[in-house]
Amino acid sequence: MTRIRKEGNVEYHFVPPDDFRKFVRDRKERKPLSKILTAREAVMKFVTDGDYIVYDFSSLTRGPQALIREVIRQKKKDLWIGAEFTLHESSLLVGSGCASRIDVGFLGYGNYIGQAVCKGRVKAFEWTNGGLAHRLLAGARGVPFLPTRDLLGSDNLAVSSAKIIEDPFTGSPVCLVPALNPDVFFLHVHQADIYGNARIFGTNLFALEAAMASHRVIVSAEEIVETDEFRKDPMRTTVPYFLVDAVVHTPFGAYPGAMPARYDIDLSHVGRLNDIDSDEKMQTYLQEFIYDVADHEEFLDLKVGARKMKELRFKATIIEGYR
Amino acid sequence: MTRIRKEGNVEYHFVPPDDFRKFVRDRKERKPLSKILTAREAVMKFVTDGDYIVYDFSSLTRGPQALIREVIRQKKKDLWIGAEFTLHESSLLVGSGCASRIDVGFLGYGNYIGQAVCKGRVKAFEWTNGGLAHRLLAGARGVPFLPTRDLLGSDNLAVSSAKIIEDPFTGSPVCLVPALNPDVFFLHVHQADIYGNARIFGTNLFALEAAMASHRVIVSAEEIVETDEFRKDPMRTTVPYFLVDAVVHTPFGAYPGAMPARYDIDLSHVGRLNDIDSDEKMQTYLQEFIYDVADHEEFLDLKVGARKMKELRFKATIIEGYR
Amino acid sequence: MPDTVQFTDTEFMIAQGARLLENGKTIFVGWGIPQVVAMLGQKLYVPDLLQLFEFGAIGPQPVLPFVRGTMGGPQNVYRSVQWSNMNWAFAYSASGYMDYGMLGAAQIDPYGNINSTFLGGTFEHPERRFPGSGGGNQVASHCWKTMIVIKHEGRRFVPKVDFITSPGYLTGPGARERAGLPAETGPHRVITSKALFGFDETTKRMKLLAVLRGLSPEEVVKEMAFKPLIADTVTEIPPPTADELRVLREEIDPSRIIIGH
Amino acid sequence: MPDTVQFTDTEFMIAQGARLLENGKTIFVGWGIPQVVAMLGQKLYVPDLLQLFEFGAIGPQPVLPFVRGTMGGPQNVYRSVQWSNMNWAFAYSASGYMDYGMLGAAQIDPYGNINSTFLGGTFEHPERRFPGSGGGNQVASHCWKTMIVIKHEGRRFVPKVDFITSPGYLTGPGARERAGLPAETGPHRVITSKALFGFDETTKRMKLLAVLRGLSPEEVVKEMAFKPLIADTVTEIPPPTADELRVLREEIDPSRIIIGH
Repeated sequence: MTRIRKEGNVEYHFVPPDDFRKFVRDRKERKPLSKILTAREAVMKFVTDGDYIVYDFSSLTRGPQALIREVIRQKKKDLWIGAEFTLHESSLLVGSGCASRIDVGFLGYGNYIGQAVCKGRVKAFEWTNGGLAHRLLAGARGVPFLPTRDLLGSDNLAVSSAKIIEDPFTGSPVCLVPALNPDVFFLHVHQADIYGNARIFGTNLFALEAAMASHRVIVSAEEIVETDEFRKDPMRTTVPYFLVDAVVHTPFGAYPGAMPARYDIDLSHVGRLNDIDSDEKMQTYLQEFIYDVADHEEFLDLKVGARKMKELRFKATIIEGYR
Repeated sequence: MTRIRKEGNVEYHFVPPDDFRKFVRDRKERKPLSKILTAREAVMKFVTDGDYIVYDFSSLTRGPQALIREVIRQKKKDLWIGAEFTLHESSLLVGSGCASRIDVGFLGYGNYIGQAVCKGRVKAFEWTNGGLAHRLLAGARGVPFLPTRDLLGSDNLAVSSAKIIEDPFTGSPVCLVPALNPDVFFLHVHQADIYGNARIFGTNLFALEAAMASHRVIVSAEEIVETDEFRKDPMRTTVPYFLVDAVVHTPFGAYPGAMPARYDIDLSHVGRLNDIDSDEKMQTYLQEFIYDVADHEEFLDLKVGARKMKELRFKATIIEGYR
Repeated sequence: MPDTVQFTDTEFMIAQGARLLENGKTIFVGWGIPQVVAMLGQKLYVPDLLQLFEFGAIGPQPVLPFVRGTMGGPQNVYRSVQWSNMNWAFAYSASGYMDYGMLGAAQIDPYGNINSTFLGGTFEHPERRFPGSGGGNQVASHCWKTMIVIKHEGRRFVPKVDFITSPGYLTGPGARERAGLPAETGPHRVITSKALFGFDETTKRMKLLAVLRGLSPEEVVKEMAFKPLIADTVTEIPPPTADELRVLREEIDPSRIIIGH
Repeated sequence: MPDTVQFTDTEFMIAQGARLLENGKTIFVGWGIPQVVAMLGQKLYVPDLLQLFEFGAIGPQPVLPFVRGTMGGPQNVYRSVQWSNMNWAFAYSASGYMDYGMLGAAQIDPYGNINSTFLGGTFEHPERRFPGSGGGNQVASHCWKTMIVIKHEGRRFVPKVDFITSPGYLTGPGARERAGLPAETGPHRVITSKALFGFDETTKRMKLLAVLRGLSPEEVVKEMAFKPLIADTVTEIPPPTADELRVLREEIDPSRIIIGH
């Protein structure tokens, strides 16, 4: 056995590379078939109680907020969140009773989520943002771990399951983080085609890594475009179609966050989220904005409205770089 | 010590991550200063006898051929080549007496280079294309190694210095390849600014990895453009300026290879390269096309000519995707 | 009569290979003949084959005719669904997304181990030296099913290769897994200029499955330096069809750089 | 008289931080106050500072005013030299390209170890829970010199942090290297609302370097739960200048979301 100098010893989500490979072989479609589904269908079909989920970017910028609301609407249970760069998502998923474990990352923003940890509502593990990014890269590269020169010396190690070994090339301690192969990855993009080719304009956290590393990938897209758009400019493709399981056409899918070059953040709605500091306020919010509406379209009609959407579009004046 | 199940035991180029980091701290410029140099100046300043060099893409497509000819013209000695996806470069660098070691990759194309190995003119090590790509990624990520699930079971292991350990997460054997931090990286691009921001249109081998992992980066560019061009479309930036040490304005710098969307391959000149199967023919070629001309511009005037360049430009009609 | 049509060894290998491709699957394509196999297949049989190249072209629809030396050039990477780089290309294969890999070889043994590094002498002082792995080692390690295209010359089929560049079943059943290679992967078909081989489920040794129409199993096997297993029923492979030859000669390789004369 | 100008603790921390930035260097910028420090610095003192954010913005020139909540949004990543992702962002820092890192903290100890995870109780049952590392652990591990911005409140300066989220000098000289962290890195400055600290070369313990004009070293130190070293000459830090306050209040944060009232 490889000698391990130090290791964390808590639960961690790990799928041996060979098991993930077999899933990919047997259950991921390579044929260019239409994967257009509604959010309801996609979440029903591909999100199961107990799943480990990740999502790209935050509730304030290009986050898959409509998909997350759909998960809450369907009252999924016992989810484990890979909360890299998370803001309000973790509060909502924990407050709604959907999530019971969080790999931190960044635990979340607002007054609710820290209290939820203190109250033991949700169990936290400390991988750090970089650690989760490395873990997803390992998952995408089909290797069981990646070495890093961080986590070392900190207390995160004991509450994650990273390990420290001696690097056989230099003899120095190096940290190994295990691959992460989530059950589901949610990605909200500017454009997708019906097969799942998808592109983001702007930066991303781990879009391609997580799409390759995840068992199921649900893409929600502001626009559905011809496949030709991808083939004409293949450098712009963030995720190719054969990684994707469902494509959900979701205008304003990042609301209340911003979709760069499409619409701005709705600070008043974000204020509502920030104000949630009790279970009562949480339940009020969930009822009003999630349970009381049938789907994202009804949400837009009843809770946002055309005037507000027009106003948010009006403010998204920076388009340089986003096309 | 980490238990090693099996390891190669030949020379390999390795710079401990801390040493590379110190070089980056002390000797890489972060200020946006003009780095415009001639090829002669850049190679004189940044390529030293004994250096380990890598380059992106091949002698037939977007290779830094003008820079490689300049290395040969300056009669650098004892170079060690990281020959990932190499075609004629290795023949020329070995035939000219510049290179004495090759990390293979792909040894090269044409009749000359295999004979050179048989004659003991150059020493080969077998890392495979993927192994070299992984090594550069490790070098870029500041870690001493990366794990892979290849090289395993093959004979490359004994003639590289990869190691096999037991993965501490699964117990299975996994291959570790050491980081590669070359001395010099040559990259030929479509566009650069004077500070070194550089972009390629099309695919690449390891452009960003190698730029981050290398001590010195020499970019040759078909066009020099305003920095604004990069800031207006930051997703298109292949390599940011602070990784780059020299920018050489080099129209037709990939000749006789093609520069996608700019000019086509010169198959007649490539035929000359393919025909080299003896030292005599090699010396004749080197004399005629490299030693006999003062620089790349004289090469274009005397050995290529405006008519040929016009013809090659004429043939480069596929521009979709390359802008 | 179509059988009287002349064709080259290479044309036959390419046509055979093209027929074996599976529509709606992914394939990691090696340099040279495998490229042409994929082109012919995509043109005639498997429009939804997704080709992947090690230099980062994912799903191209190459422009015909094929021009030698443009691996990575605009014709070769035309209309890809994604342009990327080598580390990502091998990530796709390492994490299991590549159903097939297709490679050439200088030498092969009964377990499908491939040598493309050297012949004769020692590694340090070989008699003949080839380009080495390129990305072949990764393709043969990661892809679910590796197909090898090789000329049917006796000296290429040896009991033990001089050097394992790209792993087949190594020393037999379970050896890949013991070495740490991804489970349930390995050589799947060997496509030669005279025959088609598979690998026995139990012994993992090469097995003759089919021969070019007009040849007997004995003729095919006699020149090989090891004796392959022989399938209970050895089937017949039709020679290249008129369609295959027309596409190869007129559309893909009119200057006959690859297919020969 | 400028000294009679009113300013908030946060304004002073930001102004102090901005003055400490080095032109023509690179900085890995954490969330919140560090973003504003970098903006103010770039505007007034260090036009050629290269900012890098963990979500993949390399070298942005943020649009003013600063809008809360747009980390990663178009204003924040405006006119970057490169848009990338988190793994690449941390590759830049891991391989040594980031001269400085700048982070906030909930709690800090004499060796500059940072806690941003929890206070009181145990990890499983904390009394107060914070967001945790984010990318702070990587920034503090990889960057050459880490600067920490923290309010000068006694309870934040403790002999031992409840949890080391991001490593300082750990237990003292040599401890980072023994842990395997990159050599010659570590905390460089601690910027508070009353003072500026460095770290002693030999002992790696926090050392008071300067205090806000009008305060004495004793006043600054008395409320801290550990006694820092005191420099032989403790210098004076001028309060925010009119220019700094104008840019902060009029250009960067007119709604005073960060700088407060």
